[in-house]
Amino acid sequence: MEVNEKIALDHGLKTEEYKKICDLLERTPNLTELGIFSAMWNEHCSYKSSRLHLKKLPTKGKKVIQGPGENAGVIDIEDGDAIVFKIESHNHPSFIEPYQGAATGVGGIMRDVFTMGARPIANLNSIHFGSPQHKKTKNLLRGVVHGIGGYGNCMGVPTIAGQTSFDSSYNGNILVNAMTLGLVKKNKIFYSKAAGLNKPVIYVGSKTGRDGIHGASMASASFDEKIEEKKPTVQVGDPFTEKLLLEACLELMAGDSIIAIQDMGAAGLTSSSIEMASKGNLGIEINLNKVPCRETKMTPYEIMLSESQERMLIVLENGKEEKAKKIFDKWNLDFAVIGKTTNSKNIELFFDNERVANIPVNTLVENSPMYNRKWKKSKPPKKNKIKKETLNKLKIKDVLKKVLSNQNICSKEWIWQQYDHTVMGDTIQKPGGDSGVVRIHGTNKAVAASVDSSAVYCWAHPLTGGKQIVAESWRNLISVGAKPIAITNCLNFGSPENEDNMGEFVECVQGIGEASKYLNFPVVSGNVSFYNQTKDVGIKPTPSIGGVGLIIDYKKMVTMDFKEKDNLVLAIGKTEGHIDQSLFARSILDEKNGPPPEVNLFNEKNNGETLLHIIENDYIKSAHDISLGGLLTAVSKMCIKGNKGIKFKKFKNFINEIEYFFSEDQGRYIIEIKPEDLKKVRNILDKNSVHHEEIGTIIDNEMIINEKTKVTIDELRSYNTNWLNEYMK
Amino acid sequence: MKSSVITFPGSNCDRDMDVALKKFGFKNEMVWHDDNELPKSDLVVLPGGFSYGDYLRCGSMAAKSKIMQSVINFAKSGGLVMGICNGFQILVEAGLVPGVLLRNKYLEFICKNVFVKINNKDNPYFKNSDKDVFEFHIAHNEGNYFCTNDQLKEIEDNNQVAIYYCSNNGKTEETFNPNGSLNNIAGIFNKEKNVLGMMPHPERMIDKSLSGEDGSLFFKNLINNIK
Amino acid sequence: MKISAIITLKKDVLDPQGKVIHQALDGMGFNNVNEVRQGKYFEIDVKENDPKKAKEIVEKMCSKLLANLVIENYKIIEIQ
Amino acid sequence: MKISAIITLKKDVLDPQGKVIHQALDGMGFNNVNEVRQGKYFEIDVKENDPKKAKEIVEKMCSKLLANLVIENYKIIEIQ
Ligand SMILES: Nc1ncnc2c1ncn2[C@@H]1O[C@H](COP(=O)(O)OP(=O)(O)O)[C@@H](O)[C@H]1O
Ligand SMILES: [Mg+2]
Repeated sequence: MEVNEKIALDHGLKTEEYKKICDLLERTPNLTELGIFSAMWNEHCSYKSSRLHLKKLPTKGKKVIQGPGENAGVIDIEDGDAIVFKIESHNHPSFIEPYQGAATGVGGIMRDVFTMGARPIANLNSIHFGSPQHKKTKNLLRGVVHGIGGYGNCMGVPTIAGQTSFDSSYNGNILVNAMTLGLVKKNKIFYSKAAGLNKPVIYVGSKTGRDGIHGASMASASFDEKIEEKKPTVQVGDPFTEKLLLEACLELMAGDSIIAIQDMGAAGLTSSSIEMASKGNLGIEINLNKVPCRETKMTPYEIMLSESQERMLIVLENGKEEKAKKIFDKWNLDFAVIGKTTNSKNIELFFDNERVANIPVNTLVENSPMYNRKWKKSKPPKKNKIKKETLNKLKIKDVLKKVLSNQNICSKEWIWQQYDHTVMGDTIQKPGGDSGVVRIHGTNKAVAASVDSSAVYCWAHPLTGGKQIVAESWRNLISVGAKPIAITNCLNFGSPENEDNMGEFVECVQGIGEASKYLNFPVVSGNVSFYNQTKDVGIKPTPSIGGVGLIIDYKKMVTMDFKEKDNLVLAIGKTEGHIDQSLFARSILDEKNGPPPEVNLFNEKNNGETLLHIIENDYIKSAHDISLGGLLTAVSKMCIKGNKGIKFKKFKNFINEIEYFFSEDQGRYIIEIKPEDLKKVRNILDKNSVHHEEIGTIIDNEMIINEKTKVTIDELRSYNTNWLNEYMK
Repeated sequence: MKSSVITFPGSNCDRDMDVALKKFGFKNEMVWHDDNELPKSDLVVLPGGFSYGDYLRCGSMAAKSKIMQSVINFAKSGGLVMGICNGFQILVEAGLVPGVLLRNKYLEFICKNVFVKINNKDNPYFKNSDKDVFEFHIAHNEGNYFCTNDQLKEIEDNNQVAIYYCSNNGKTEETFNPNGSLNNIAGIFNKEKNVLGMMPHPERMIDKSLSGEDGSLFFKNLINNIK
Repeated sequence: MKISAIITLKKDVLDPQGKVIHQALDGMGFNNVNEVRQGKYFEIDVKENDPKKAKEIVEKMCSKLLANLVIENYKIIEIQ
Repeated sequence: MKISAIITLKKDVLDPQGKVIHQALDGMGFNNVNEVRQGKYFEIDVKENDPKKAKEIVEKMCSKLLANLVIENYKIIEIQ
């Protein structure tokens, strides 16, 4: 087939982009070459709309071993150990086929981690669905949860934390973001940079089929009426093969045969081979007849663009082929020498003794398009004037019941009980807490991880929203006693070609950057997912932040369940009564306007670091950060988990009771301490100028809010746990 | 005491079991499914996981692997063989214990703590156990024990039920049945009681920082009984 | 009356189960196999005695629930 | 040649999947169902052109691996 502009447009390229390809090649590309360009230059692989802005993120730090640019980020956790981690989206495939879409998302992110030599030790996920009333929501939720569990459970990697939300803006475009942490020795990290001439290029794993051809382009195109036609591009995950691939790769990695290794993710063989060549400033030659294929008569085009899962590309040291093959044979996996590194600096493909493609690697990578898209700055919304009378009319108990049973606050046990969260025998904090925590096998250390997002805040004011999620991630780590180290981010937005959506992106990224810089919480990896929209309407901007922290002595880990009667409960950080954009305002007053709560980075840092210091001194019996749903929600969850009650003190604040209990001011935590430690704890807080107040005392089985209002813990629990169970029946 | 843990392709609790056995004094060896010979052992363990991806039927393909012939011979000669979770499914498929394990009643994977009541202490696994009710951890998709009426009668006549799902104080009622198992059965023996298959994972409960410590009691008791 | 439905994966869709079963059969000495594909089978007893109508009902069930048309095909194969 | 095998649960064996599917169908408004039973379906391509021999091979596969005869029955249903 002759390539022309129309075919280029059908491949999702723009007219100028097609011209640029012809100019760079000084000829018209053939179809295989065009396919390669379209895969490499689409949004998903080239980051053409986001690169300019991502550059501004802080990516360096004392603990950062590898920042963005590799398969995953790597941080130092001392004693020669390192954690490899990253988050990635699989939104569009999951909407089309929730089980397989979510499963292959989990499979993909695990490969990104073990391709660097790390054994995955924990999975997390951030999943967002449309309104519970929407007719598709229930099946999508069930399918996604089964898919995540189906893959992760089979791999034997515990899923230790996650996040789930419902919002009608996801009705036609759900979000599925998967995150994995892996453990590696600092001196045994593997990278994707090829080196040396005439080194064998090896294909291992599953065979190549016609899966997801154009999947990467699908991820870069928004949903429209024609979605049905895109169905056949869905891939089926094979977690069993991935488990074998993991073991085989780690076995090979234990030796010294590998020069470079790279998983085949989006754009399969194309992006993996080109990335390795590009990083090594080399050429690569592949004989496509050698690629193990599942179907007969696959064309070079199909082989190069297939997104079959569970495959890896390796550049080996010469003479190590036999040894490597033995390992893959043992694990019953395909192994083929398909090419070699060259000094041509081109990617050259051969098929049936003919050269079917010849492209300079730099044209695909360095010369890929980069856009400075138009974007609109958002205006800070005006504060709402909520009348005191409106608030005074409400009964606290009624509000509490509604808030605790709200779909975005209620217990997600129905979900995480379907994830194996205890396999590997090191999970010391299960899902349901502020962060999941796993021990580093055989040591006293543990790592904590959490994944967060707040689309509502980001939608109301992207800059503040961006800062807020980073701050929330930081708080979630501190609440379990972990020192925050670094984050990964998955940026889910609408179309970058829409100025409003692009504005949301730019400002969220700016917010994320400011907060992570201030908190010394650098970004080490991530992923951008644009075109999350139905027709012209984008989703609410939803950056997900995955934070990772270290606990030096796992025995000092903190949990959120109230521990002991007569202990004192303190609130750290000031409650100002910011109600706009709170869950209370949105779901009970049905008030959707106004600014999100302000994020004061000085307070965040100071409050968090001071709390960490108090934890290190063993004064904290339980802790929990205050987030969605405000102070009373936070305390309720601590009561439910600990099966203990609380008697609140009369509070001295000048604000209304409802504002006090349900506002979402940032930088706050609830802590439990022993009465005899009060003085010492206060001293530390005062010395660091951390605002705090004593809010109550732990009692047995009921929550006494004021003279008139009491709730039993069983009631609290039923408010909180019933919604999702009932909904999924 | 010597133990062997078999690794099948897709096993994923093999390391956890190795750690647990060693912690309580076993000299453990890992054995590859494709080997022909078992090393000399006092206990052979088929660990949990997803052998062969749980494809076809859980445990069906692992039951046909090379090493299983030696395991079967070992069991037939009275050797102790314990299958946990997927290991239980393999035992069933290999015909070493009666019955089958079907999909959980609500078709959902379940990962949580449960209580189990020991039904029979006249065997090396539970002899001398101080407790009658253990808090154990389960994590499975196919733990719904089923057998025919005739088989059930035989199992009961021979006192082959090892543990039942129950409440924290030992009530074996349907409410405490997590997966739809026949009569709340969570684990069974072969006739001779040297082979035990059970769904719960004691190896995930060997440290108070984990889901609990009743697994420690189980292993301590086990090694003392074998000595 | 009882109607059967067979659901199979579309041609180019990976069948991980079939693949592994193929390998297992091979290991057991059945080396004369080109390919194994696994599907699902349903036997549905519907309150309807007209074969044509019964088949129509089952067909609807297939397209609405039993089969995932993104990756699967179905056929109504037999009436007993 | 291609041989198909259908594996079904024996009559008195509990079928949790069939039961849940029955409930789901009911919830979708298919209230004319007496029972749903789920089984497995295999399409096996064997290197054997004699239908009788091919069927025999598949029958052996069923009895040795594909079916668990304690709870399942199989039948070789068709030759294409
Ligand atoms: N939002 C982001 N912030 C920081 N780094 C990012 C972001 N998005 C992508 N990156 C980095 O860009 C690189 C390429 O990402 P990606 O294409 O998602 O990787 P892969 O090819 O492994 O799927 C990775 O190193 C990733 O960490
Ligand atoms: Mg990658």
